Amino acid sequence: MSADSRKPTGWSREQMAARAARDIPEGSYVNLGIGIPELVARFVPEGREFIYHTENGLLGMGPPPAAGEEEPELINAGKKPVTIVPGASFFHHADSFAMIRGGHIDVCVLGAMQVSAEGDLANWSTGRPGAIPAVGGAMDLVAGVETIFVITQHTTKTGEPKLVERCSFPLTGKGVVSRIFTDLAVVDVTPAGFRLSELAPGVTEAEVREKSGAPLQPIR
Amino acid sequence: MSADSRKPTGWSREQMAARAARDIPEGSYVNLGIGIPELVARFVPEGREFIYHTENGLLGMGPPPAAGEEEPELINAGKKPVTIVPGASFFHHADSFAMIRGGHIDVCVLGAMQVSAEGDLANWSTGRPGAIPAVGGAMDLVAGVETIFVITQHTTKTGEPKLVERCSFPLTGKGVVSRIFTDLAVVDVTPAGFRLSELAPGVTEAEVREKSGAPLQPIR
Amino acid sequence: MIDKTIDSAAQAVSCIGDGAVVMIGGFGEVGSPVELIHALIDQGTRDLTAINNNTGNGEVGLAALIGNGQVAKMICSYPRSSHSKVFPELYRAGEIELELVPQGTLAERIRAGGAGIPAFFTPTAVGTPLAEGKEVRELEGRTYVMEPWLKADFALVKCDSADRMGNLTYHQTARNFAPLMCMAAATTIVQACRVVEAGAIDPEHVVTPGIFVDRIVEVAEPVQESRLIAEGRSYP
Amino acid sequence: MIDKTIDSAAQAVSCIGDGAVVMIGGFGEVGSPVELIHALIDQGTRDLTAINNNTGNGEVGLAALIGNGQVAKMICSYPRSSHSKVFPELYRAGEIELELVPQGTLAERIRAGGAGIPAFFTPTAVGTPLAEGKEVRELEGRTYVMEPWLKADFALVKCDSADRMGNLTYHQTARNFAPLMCMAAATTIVQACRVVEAGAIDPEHVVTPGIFVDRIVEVAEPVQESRLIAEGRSYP
Repeated sequence: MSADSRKPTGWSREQMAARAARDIPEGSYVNLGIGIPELVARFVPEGREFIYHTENGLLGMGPPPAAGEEEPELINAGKKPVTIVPGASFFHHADSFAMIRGGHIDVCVLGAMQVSAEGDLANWSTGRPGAIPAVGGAMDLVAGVETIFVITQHTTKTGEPKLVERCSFPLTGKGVVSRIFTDLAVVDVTPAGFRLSELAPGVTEAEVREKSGAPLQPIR
Repeated sequence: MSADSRKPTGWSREQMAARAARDIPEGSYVNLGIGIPELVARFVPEGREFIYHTENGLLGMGPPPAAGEEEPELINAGKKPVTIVPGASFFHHADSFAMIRGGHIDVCVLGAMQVSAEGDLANWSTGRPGAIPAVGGAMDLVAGVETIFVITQHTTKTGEPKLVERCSFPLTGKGVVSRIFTDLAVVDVTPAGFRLSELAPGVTEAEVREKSGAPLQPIR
Repeated sequence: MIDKTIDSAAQAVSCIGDGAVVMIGGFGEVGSPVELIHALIDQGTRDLTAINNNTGNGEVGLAALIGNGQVAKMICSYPRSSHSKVFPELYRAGEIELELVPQGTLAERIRAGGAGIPAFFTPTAVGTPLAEGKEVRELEGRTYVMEPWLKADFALVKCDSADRMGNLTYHQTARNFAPLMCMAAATTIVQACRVVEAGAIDPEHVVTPGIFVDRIVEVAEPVQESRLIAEGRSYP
Repeated sequence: MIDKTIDSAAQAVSCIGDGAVVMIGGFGEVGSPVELIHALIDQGTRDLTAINNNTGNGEVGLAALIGNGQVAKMICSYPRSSHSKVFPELYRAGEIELELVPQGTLAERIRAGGAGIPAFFTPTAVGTPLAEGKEVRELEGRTYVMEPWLKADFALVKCDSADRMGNLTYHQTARNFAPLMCMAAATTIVQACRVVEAGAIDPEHVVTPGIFVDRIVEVAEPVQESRLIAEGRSYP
């Protein structure tokens, strides 16, 4: 299939989320960032059980409630209504971030504005004058969780690469990202920089390279 | 009454405890050390309510249970059976010492081996070779509680003064004691050193001075 | 007898004066003590430093307090919201100060304030602009930043049940920052959906022990911010 | 399906090897996981560093573990007891190392280990022999000592109810150090008086969330140390 084919190529948001979910081990404690990462919860692979943590004080978060079944005081970090599963627990913010900072959460899936070849993540501020900076729990998550996955479109809406040599936006954390799931590919962050791990259907290595702002090691 | 009278003079252990209880304000959160301080709980003055804290994780400690009514997992810091009052709560050790270190306990009543004229307290170790040092929560209490009362016999069993210029035993805390209740007197620790505040019945100022290892300012 | 209950929200907040540092419970609208905040608006107290995870929604509750010009400085982790223009406008106009703190560091700084820990080291924010100007130290081979405790003159929080001694329980994710703020404030003011007898809360289930609470007012049917916003309401 | 339950105490502690750092819950005998400790004695694991508030009573439980020569070092706040000669004798003979830590500092160091805080400042022990050799700093006009976190390879604790996910509740003052130790150990091993269905513990009443727990063994009728001691028992 050539790059100028009219057939749809790459992964949808849901497919990116499903692909990321496949890499989460059985029994993991998982925190999901706001946006596409939230979709990961819909794609727990058959036979696995994950426990979802939401930093506003809940372990054992379940899927969104049916319309009309929302509980006004039961929300996730994105301030959307959620449910609880059997075996859930509520706790305060210091205990919640003890779970994060103390290394107890196994996997965190976050969105990104930029990821550098060294695994630096920028996802909280453009740093532009007049922008309202808002960090939330992102810096705590990248500092405390062993495995940080990123789900993001490969480029910005205006076609700028999000995988870059060096982040131009203010950092969320240095050297924290291990794997990136984009609409085009799965990319690992290695000591030698980005490495292509998997291509989305219909996507060529050349296209991924062209749309990346840093070199990519080939698929092994 | 003269000093050589055969009438009993001074305060008993219970009277020392009752005298200390009179100086605890209504509504106080109170931690009681092991030994004579434990007796303070029996002498809450009419019309006052104190909340007793025990550092092993209970607020709202009540009196000892009747014989045969002991709960094996309901004990105080001295590891003796206790009861709870309505409005009690259980919590873990970090929360318990957050109450202490964070300045939330109003009054703590402790025993003493020595108290210095500057309010230094020694009550955990003789520092002698072969002694097993054991500090428990004493250093946390003196560092975190605003008002530290001491209840102690005025002298050791061998007649050595416990109120001294400088503690010879290892310190529990520096400049922490505000008032001392002994069998002979109530003594305040002031910027100018010890000051006599009250004499026990039948006790003379001369006797207290003679049994003290540091000068005492007279009663004002 | 110890009895921390007070008749009205107005009385409960009457001790808060101009220039006070005030922690306000809640994560977005969940757990927000809206009636206490509105009483503070009625009272007109000014030059406040407000500590909350966010900056309020719409033109009610915390957003209204800010919009009314009563807050000189916000300490928070996430001052953006889909339903509030109040803070962004004042911030861009330079009329309100912002101290941005990562959410976990904010929680831990408040807990430290309550626990008598003046400073601690954390890996959060190392290598980012939010660590700039802060002491950094290598410990056991990793770099950490030193963060100071955060204390307040007052805390305003919402709880589910309270007794006269100040023992509190919360409901679901409305717990969030409230137990920490109760610890870290010199005076903690609580609005409770229910005031119950001492002993009615199982001692094993108390979340905030009464020692951390000073004033309690019962607000049996608290408003929901999102409902007020949906109705187009603003305060006052 | 996540299921952290294990059939026997022997299996539960089988992962503990020589030289491990082991936190052991309990304040005196209250909360002490006696059956897990006895399984560790059966197993004969040596050169342990044990962290507990005390050093055990009589010749059962922790005192028996120490008496059996399995503990090279104790970290505790109060190694004296009216019912134990085991630790004092070994200590005077120079056969066991002691790190004495004030009780609140011990609790906070363990919590810090669990919460990812490598060090913090505390006023406790300033000006005393227990602050000697430690970094001291003046902050906001008061002197504080810096204390490091405390972590462990394993925690052994006793709880009241547990579910398969590892959510725990405790009974009365048996809670003490256990929730902190569960946080601070790489592997947390729990003996529960009751294993219940997931969801049987109200999410508002969970004290230790399951994320901090790895292995659970049901011990429906745990022994009481004081009863064993009154009967003149020793272990093994």
